[in-house]
Amino acid sequence: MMEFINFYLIPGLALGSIYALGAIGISMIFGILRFAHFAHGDVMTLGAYGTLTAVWTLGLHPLLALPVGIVFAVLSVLAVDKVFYKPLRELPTIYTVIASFGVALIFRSLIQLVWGSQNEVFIRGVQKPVVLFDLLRVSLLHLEAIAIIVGVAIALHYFLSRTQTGRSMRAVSDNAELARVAGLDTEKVVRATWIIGGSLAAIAGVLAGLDTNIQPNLGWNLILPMFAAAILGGIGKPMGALLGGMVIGLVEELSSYPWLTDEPLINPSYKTATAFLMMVILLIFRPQGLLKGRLF
Amino acid sequence: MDPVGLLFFLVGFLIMAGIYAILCLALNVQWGYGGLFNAGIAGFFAVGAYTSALLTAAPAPTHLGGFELPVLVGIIAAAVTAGLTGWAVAKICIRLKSDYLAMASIGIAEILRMVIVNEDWLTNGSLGITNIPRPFDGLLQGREADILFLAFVWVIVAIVYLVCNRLYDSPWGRTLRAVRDNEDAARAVGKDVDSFRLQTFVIGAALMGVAGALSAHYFRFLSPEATEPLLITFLVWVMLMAGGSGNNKGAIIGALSVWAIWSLTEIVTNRLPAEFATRSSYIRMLLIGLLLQFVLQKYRSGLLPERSPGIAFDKDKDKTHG
Amino acid sequence: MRFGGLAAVDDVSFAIGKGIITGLIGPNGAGKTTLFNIIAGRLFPTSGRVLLEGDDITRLPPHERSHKGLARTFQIPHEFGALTVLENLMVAGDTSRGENAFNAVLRRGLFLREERAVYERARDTLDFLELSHVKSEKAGNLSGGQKKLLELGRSLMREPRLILLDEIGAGINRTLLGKIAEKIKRLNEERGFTFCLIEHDLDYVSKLCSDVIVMAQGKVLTRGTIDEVRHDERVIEAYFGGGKYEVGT
Amino acid sequence: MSPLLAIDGLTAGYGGLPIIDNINLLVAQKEIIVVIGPNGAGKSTVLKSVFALTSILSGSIRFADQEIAGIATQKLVPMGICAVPQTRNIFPSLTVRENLDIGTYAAPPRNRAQVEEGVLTLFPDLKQKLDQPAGELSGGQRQMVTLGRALMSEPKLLLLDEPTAGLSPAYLERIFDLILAIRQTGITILMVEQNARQALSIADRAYVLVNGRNFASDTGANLLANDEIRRSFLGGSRPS
Amino acid sequence: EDVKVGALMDVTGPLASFIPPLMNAANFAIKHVNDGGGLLTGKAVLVVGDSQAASQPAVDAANKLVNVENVPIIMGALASGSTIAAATAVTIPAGVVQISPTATSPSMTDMKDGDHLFRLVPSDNYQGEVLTKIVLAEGIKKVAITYVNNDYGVGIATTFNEAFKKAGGEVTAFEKHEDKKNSYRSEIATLSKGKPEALVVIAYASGSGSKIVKQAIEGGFFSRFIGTDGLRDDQLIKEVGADALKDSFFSAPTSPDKNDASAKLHEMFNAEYKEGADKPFVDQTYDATFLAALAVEKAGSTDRTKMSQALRDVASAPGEVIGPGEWAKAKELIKAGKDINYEGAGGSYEFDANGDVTGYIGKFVVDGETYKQIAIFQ
Ligand SMILES: Nc1ncnc2c1ncn2[C@@H]1O[C@H](COP(=O)(O)OP(=O)(O)OP(=O)(O)O)[C@@H](O)[C@H]1O
Ligand SMILES: Nc1ncnc2c1ncn2[C@@H]1O[C@H](COP(=O)(O)OP(=O)(O)OP(=O)(O)O)[C@@H](O)[C@H]1O
Ligand SMILES: [Mg+2]
Ligand SMILES: [Mg+2]
Repeated sequence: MMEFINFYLIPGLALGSIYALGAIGISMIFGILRFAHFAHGDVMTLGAYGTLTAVWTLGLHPLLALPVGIVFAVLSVLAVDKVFYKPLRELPTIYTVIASFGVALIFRSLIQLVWGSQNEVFIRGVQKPVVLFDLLRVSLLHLEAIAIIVGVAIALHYFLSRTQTGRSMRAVSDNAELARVAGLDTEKVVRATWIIGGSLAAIAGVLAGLDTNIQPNLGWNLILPMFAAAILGGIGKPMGALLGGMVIGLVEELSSYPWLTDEPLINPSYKTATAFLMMVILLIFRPQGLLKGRLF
Repeated sequence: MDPVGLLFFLVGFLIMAGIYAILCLALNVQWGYGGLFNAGIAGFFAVGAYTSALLTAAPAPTHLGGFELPVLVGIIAAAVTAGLTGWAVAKICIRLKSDYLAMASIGIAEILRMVIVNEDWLTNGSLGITNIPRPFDGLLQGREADILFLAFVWVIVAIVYLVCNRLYDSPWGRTLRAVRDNEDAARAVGKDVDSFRLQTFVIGAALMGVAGALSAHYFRFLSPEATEPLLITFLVWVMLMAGGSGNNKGAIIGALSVWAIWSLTEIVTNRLPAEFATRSSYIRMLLIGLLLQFVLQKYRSGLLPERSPGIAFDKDKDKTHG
Repeated sequence: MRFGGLAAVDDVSFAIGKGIITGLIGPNGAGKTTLFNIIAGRLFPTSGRVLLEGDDITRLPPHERSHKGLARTFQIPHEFGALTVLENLMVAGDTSRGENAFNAVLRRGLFLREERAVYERARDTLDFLELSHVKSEKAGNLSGGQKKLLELGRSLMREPRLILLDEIGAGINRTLLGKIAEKIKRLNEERGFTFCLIEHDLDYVSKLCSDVIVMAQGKVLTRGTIDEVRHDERVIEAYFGGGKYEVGT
Repeated sequence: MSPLLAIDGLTAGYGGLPIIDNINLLVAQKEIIVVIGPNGAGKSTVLKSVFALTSILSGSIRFADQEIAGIATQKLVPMGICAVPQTRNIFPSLTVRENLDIGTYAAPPRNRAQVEEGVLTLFPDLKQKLDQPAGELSGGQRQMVTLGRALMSEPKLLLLDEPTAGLSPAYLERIFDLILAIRQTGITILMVEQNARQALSIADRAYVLVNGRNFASDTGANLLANDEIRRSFLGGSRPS
Repeated sequence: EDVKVGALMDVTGPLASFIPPLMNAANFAIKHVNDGGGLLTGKAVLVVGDSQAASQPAVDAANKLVNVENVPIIMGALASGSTIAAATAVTIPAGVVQISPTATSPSMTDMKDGDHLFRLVPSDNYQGEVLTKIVLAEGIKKVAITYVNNDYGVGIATTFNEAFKKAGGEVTAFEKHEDKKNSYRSEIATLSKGKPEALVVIAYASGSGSKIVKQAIEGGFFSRFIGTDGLRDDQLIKEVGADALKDSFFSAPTSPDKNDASAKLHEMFNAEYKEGADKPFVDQTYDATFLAALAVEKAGSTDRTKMSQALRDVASAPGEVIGPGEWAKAKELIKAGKDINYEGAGGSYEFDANGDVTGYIGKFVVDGETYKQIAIFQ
């Protein structure tokens, strides 16, 4: 039982938090700008490297240096949006999807040019886990990740349903032209989307980097499960994406728990596949996503 | 530079471009005509590649098959298995709206990729399949044999192009575009929307399988990274959008030009001064990324935009915009 | 038909007479469009049956109903945006041979005659609807009213036995609407097409319909000739807003 | 008094192709101006041009003596212009209440609660749908939502593109009454209508557009009385 | 006239994080060539093609090297997959010799390559067998194995698994894992089931390897690890810390014990680039590049047809032994018509008829912030 909690459940939740943080941004961008942002993983990577630079130069703890990474990631996406995405706004969104794929390449190669392609770590050496009653044995980082995601969930819900910007976002997501006719500044809404999406991605990137290491493919390797999470939650529904991220993280880790026999239920080398299988099955039976109705 | 070398470079370049052209035409059937957002191209490509490889390669204890069948049989079988896979995928998720279909197809392609990597008995897993023949093997030796293969690939490109064009310029194609534009209305005028989408998906998938088979024969070697989505799925999408979706000529032009961007940039970055030597590959990727952006913004609806095929007997068709 | 807790169409039973033009009127939100959606197969009813000339078509998908001679227009235009206006009409024609992918590639001669016939009909329809000058325009670029005309044209192309017209008149210039009304009448008289139309313009309804069904809150309120229903107390209250502004709730 | 809205020699269209050509149109303070014409004549295009949704090739559009051709769409609402488009005019995934709310963001009304109260008295049908996504409404109900949204910001000039299309007779009457009533509160109205008879009967003046050009303009009553206009645009000479 | 030496490197793509030190290694060899008198009558110039660790880019890059850049010989590629694809589709038909520093796939052995394909590491079968000896010699009888599911991991792990069992050892678990995941905790939990004494990790340190070791220690499952050259990487120490690796040991191809080539190269390398000499495959990459240059020098021209014979000549005994960096000496000897025999940092490279080598495998332990070789096996 404790083994289940220590090595399957909590890591699953932590992994899920990382996916969720990325997926929220993907989902929001999808809702507002109507395109699948393939560079989102690389925004995570940028956040991680921005933070890393702050750790190196200022000697801060990664979580304290996080704001630097956030600002860096947000500025990058805002710039990219202005230069590359905005001119394509009037076209079918598939163009922007493709553009974002190009941006992903650009981000990655810039990272490799600036920081090189070796792995880096925030903190050297093994992190001592938190041991409680000799039973619970979890990494502090995982507890932090889970705490962050809970905080984000509450803040996001409040933001989307209670604030003017939040509602404007949904209006733009429904019908951008009408939103402009109604006097909403769609570009402002778009900026807000990037700021939120970029910040959450940067946080996710740093968490992922803390959990393992930092390298140029850090975020790119996570993009598919994050998309799966966004889909699972019903695209364009950030709260759904959050839930979807947790589900994907859990499914990946729990699928190899020995549920029935002594053997892992599913061979761990199919871990990723379980997440996708889950997504495909869900799409077939509940194409509108996990959550019914509106949970934007 | 050595002219003979350049010739052979061109041969190699055009073989790859031809394979991409087929993928691009296939995607054009699915997306350009049918509006089906298939983001799992790599999956069908892989199914085709493995089918043909297993059927035509020399027998080996490490994987299934090795039947040494003729290459043409392999390619046809590749079309069939990829088409069948497409049929199965379509049966499951053809009703999904575009972006959901995209994700479902990425998901299924990923699952296929994992099966290929993990099921050693079938595919020899990550070690891959070697000794895959080419058509007309033995007729010519050395790199001259590439010229034959080039011809073979482009004959197939031509056939695929013809088929796609005929499909497009027919009531079938018209109805398909109608289904793409508005499903409800298509149903209301008596079109079996699911059946049309299914047909499109299967045709596209089968053609993708053919491209996969050709690549396996070209490399004479096949391993799971052949299903790398970056190189198969995304690049093909870029090609189609750059070339002009809904336009078969555009699909081929897109394949050629984007593949040129992809491939030729290296020749340029290799000429950077020595200080950049270690970084030239990153610079190249950066350059590719920027060039893609340029093409997307400069040629907004593709190099050759979609055009209605027109109605053969509609004489006064130029009297538009009354 | 239920949406969540709301019964949008509730225990409705009626028959539409063959060869007759029936009007369906009622206040906004009465369930008229929903009812059309059920008849045309876009929505499946929670309970009840739909019969077309005696055949039970309740569970039939929309395209099969269309093959059985049922055509409909959409209240909010559903044009094929990237197709030209001409193509929009031709799609609706019967091109079953050319719609076979195999024929399309290998036996192209097979569907030429069929294409020609559909083309001619499409041209006639365009002329009639005063849309010929935009025939090569992408349908997505049409004005609101033109799209409505296109809706009508497309359903006429089906040569159906029963046509459901959902507020075809809203947004159509009244002069043109008058001509459309005449055409509908002619189709009805000469070709025996059956129509059922939803319309809020009662002048128009009275000109065309010998039989009027009034719906309110998902139910059939009454039925009769236009004059009968016009003077029905309940109709006046529910539809015309008997006392001013006391409609709906 | 100078006109509130003056369109002068306007040529505009989509993507460089002119649809309307040299259009002139004046709207004075507190007037009700109606635009009629055949389908595809360019009526919506004129309204969209005011709202910067077309490409303007030449001509000027002045609002309260200020040139507004070229001003971004979203800046017009705070200036006091509000529009109700002909199609796609609601936010389907927002609830009805939120749809109405959107109207207040760009130009907050002085007394929000009161304005909302007013809108709901006008459209009692919406009361029970307030928390339902607008996408689930019937055609006519959507029309109410979009009108409601426009009224929420207390505009000076209201542009209405076929506000009564799809509304039942009761509402038809009510909308026209409403238009007269809001004119009383000082709002100026420019509307496109196909329910032309009723519209002309409340119009101060009206314009007829044909093929993208000014065809005629006069007081509503005069146009109604004009036989040729009746025959060509109002559906024959049946008495209204 | 300058002479181009081709290099296929998986610069971008999944192996990107390995490449910087290897790129340095290749450049370092070229630098030695040029510092020592140049190649033929001019300077050696390294032309790199990015093979991206996948067949298609490998073929494309090889095509450019062979046909556009006209290189006489190619060093690379690194991954077996890209090496084989480039060879079968381009270099073999074009008659260009290709020397892979790292490809271990057994299927390369009996490929019909017309003596054009060489490699500097033994086919995986070999390291797996030697590792068995090393493990048993440590007194470890019961292990769990996890390996990354790519050509590298599968090859070595399979042979090790078989050899170890045959030699009487017990394997409690033999599981492959996906590269590129963030969490391997559930895998590790499963691996620890049969109470094995150590965990054999056949993976790259900069890929899944370090993550697995780190998470295994954090979870308290394993404290002793056995790795191969992929894991024997400074990266591992950087991520896990030297303390935690006290009891672990590693195998990697090395040069024969008399030869101090490796130590010498590492010293020079770190003097030049400050770090990275201990990264996996640095030795072999340097050696392969150096050998490629030697072959050209030996052939006396850039005539492609002479390369495979020349390569065999300079790499194999007999002949005067040449070590890393000794270009001037080698050039001198070749000029004098003497036979030379390159003994590299990563082995002595006596090619058999298939272009394969039997190498030496060293046993390494962590010493301070780096690795120390403590034994050599053949
Ligand atoms: N998808 C849906 N989900 C929930 N409620 C719906 C849905 N579609 C329609 N309704 C509700 O069902 C009722 C009937 O709608 P319907 O569209 O049939 O009205 P209608 O009679 O056509 O009105 P109108 O004349 O305004 O078009 C309305 O109250 C509407 O809000
Ligand atoms: N987005 C567009 N792109 C290109 N052409 C357009 C576009 N929108 C409208 N048009 C064309 O402009 C012309 C005028 O359209 P507009 O919508 O202004 O007509 P309208 O007078 O409002 O007609 P209706 O009464 O039918 O709404 C039409 O012929 C139409 O085809
Ligand atoms: Mg309706
Ligand atoms: Mg209009």
